[in-house]
Parts: sequence; C-alpha cells; structure tokens
Amino acid sequence: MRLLYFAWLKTKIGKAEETLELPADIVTPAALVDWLKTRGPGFADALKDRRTLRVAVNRRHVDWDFALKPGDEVALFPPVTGG
Amino acid sequence: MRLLYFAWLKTKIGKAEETLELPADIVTPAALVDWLKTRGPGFADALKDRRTLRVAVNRRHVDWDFALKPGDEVALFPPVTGG
Amino acid sequence: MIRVQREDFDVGAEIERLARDKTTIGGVVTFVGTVRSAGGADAITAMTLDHYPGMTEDELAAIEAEANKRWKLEASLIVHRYGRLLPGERIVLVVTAAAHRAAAFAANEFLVDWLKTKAPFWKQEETPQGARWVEAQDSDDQAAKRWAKG
Amino acid sequence: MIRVQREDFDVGAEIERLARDKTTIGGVVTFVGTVRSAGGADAITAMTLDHYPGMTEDELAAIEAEANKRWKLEASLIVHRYGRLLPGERIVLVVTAAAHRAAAFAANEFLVDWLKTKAPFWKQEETPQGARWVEAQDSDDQAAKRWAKG
Repeated sequence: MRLLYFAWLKTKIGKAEETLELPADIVTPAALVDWLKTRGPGFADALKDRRTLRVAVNRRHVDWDFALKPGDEVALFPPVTGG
Repeated sequence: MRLLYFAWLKTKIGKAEETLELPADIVTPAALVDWLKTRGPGFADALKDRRTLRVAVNRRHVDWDFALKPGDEVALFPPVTGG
Repeated sequence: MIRVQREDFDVGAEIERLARDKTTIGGVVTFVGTVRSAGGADAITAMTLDHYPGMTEDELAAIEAEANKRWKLEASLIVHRYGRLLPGERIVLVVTAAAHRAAAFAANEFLVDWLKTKAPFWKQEETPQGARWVEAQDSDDQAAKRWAKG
Repeated sequence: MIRVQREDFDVGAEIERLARDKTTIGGVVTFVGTVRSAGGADAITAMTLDHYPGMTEDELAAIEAEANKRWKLEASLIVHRYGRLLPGERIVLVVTAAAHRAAAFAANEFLVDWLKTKAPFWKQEETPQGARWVEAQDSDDQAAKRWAKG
C-alpha cells in the first residue's frame, strides 16, 4: 500500500511517502492510523489526534471507516488551508 | 449660453452643440426646452416628450426647475445606457 | 484612478501597474466588459458609445471615491472607452484590489452595476436592419438599486 | 480549463486566450490572489504551498464543472500555483466569462470561496519568528457555506 503525507505530517513523520505491506487486519483508515502510531515517536506525534487529520483514498476524501483494498493509495493530511 | 446635445438628440437636432443668446425669461431648463421646440421640426421632434430627456447644467444632473445663470453649459440627453 | 479614452487597454499591464509591489493586497478583482453579439437576425455588427467629455470623468471619479468610502480598497481603477467598437472588443475595465477578497468583489460589482446605469454613456447599436439607440434598461436599474442606501 | 503549476502566469494573456473572438461574451471577471504581507512583527517573508498532485487537479476540475452547472458561462479558467512564493507574488487566477455580468461575478466568487477552503493545498508561512503551517480558517469555511445547497 502506498502512503502519502502532506504539510506538517510530512515534517513530523520525516518523509513524504512510503510503500508498506500492512497487517491483514488493517482494513480501514482508522485502523491504519492506530497501527502507524506504533511505528515511532514521529508517527505517534503526527497522528495523535485524528480530529486534526483528513484522509483520502485513491485521491478521494473518505471517512475513517472506509474499506481499504490492497493497492490503494492512502494520503493523510491536515484540513486544507486553500490557495 | 452653450448648449450640448447627445445621442439621438444630436441626430434629430442635427448638431452636437451651439452657443445661443436666450430670451431673458428663459430661467429654467423646462422653459429652455419649450423655447427650443419652436426653433424647427428637428427640435420639436427631439424635445416633444420631456420624460424621455435628462438635463445637466455645468456637468451636473439637475431638475427641470433648476435656476439657470448666464454662461451656464446646458446639456440635453436621453437617460444614459451605460458602458 | 479613472480614464476615459478611445483606445483599447492592456488588461495585464493595467493590473500589474496598479498592484505591483503592494504587498498589502491579497486579492485583485477585474471586470472586463466586451461588445456582445448574439448572432442571428438581431446580430450587432458594431456599437458606438457617445459620451459627455468632462462630465463622464467627473462621474467616474465620484463613483470610484464612493466605492473607496464603502470598502477598504488598496487600489482601484476604471478605464472606459468611447467611440465605435466591434463585437468582441473591450469596452470597460474595472479593477479593485484589497487585503481581503470580499471587499474587492463587492466593490467591483458595485462599480460595474453603477457604470451600467449611471455613467453618462449612450449606446448606438448597428445591426443588419440599421442603427438604433439603446434604451435604458430596467434590469440594469434594478441591479444598481441593490446598492442604494437607506 | 484548470492548471496547477509552479510557474507564474500572465493574466492578460490568459484572459485574451480564453475570451478571444468569443462574441457571445459580455463580461469577463478575473480574480488574482496574491501573497499578502501585513508588515510588522508578524510579517510574512515567504509562503510555501504544498499540494497533492493528481488530487488537486481532480478537485479543481470538479469545482469548475460545478460552477458551469450552476451558472451559464461561456468560458472559465483556474490556474493555481504551488511551491515557495514571496509577498506580492500571484498565487491563483480564476477567470469566468459569461454573456451577462451577474453570472460571471457569482461564478467567480463561488470558485474563489471554494478554492480557499476545499482545494487540497496547505500553506506554510515564513516569518521572522520562523515557519508555521497555517490552520484552516473558520471565516473561509463560512464563505464557502454560503454556496451550499439545501
């Protein structure tokens, strides 16, 4: 699964994107975020409050209980601040 | 007194401007229009209905009973149609 | 700033000149009015704008001052052409620049509505059937009345 | 039409290209958003726009399609820049052209309000105190809500 991070998530996590094999039980963005938080202090800090985050799957905004499929592109970012 | 005509008044009257000595009793734009109407068929046609006309004195919109002074510049024109 | 001129204007250059190096500006709204021709039997082949030199400038300056009184603008510009214009040609340019976009939009629309109803211009349209002077339009008056106070 | 690009744009040339020879157009409304810097202690010395390539284009195209559904436009254009920008630099261009000015104004303001709240851009501001990511603003959300249906 391809993961993208934008804005301060990118800064805190220390990278803009990565490709990962997820455990089989990670089937929603909510579960993905909980799992990512265990990967280190940068992730834990960036993802600590889901209310400050938004998620897109395959370039479309989705809810936290959206059903993920293998090969999805998942992007995590703060609320947009516009142009 | 300098008189200016715009838009279809100019076409019907056949000139864009003229300078005239007015009779002493012409002291308002209303009286001026009544007097101009006697000067020929073009004037009579152009000025026959005052509701289709507007008047400015010295480049400011005024009412028909405005007090004219010698040396005023009086302009007659239809309601503006804008840009 | 206001200008009344026969010549065309360069939209990009006008905006650039007005807004250049003014870092207090957040949004610039521009309106360009052009000669429209619907095509068909009532197609307009040309339009001539008559105006009252001197009075036109006075009234445009007064309108611009009123807009600057009602909204906090960083810069504003009205350029209005007169003379004979063909379909597609530019007639009028209104530029309003403000720190915040809402003021720039509102002031621009106010100025354009006003120009369409109050500025001393008279339009003569040429069509295949001949030339006709345009009558003042009620819908334009309605648009201008939105802004009337009290 | 929509474009997302790092480079600056030429406002006059963009309008000209969009409206040229379209004699059904009566009014063209243009919005140019620029980097504002108030000066003083919280002066912005630079702004960087992060975005989500691909998703940004999809959303701008969807916004433009929605505007064309709500209003009868003859042409429309959105150009949005990303990357690091200095005070006074252009960020975004929105052009809407219509037979009648009211549609061009309304569609333009709709698009600009939407872009400010919904387009996937994130702003980082540089000030003498350092760099900070801008938080989503409530007033911008209110402006966008004006257009929500039902």
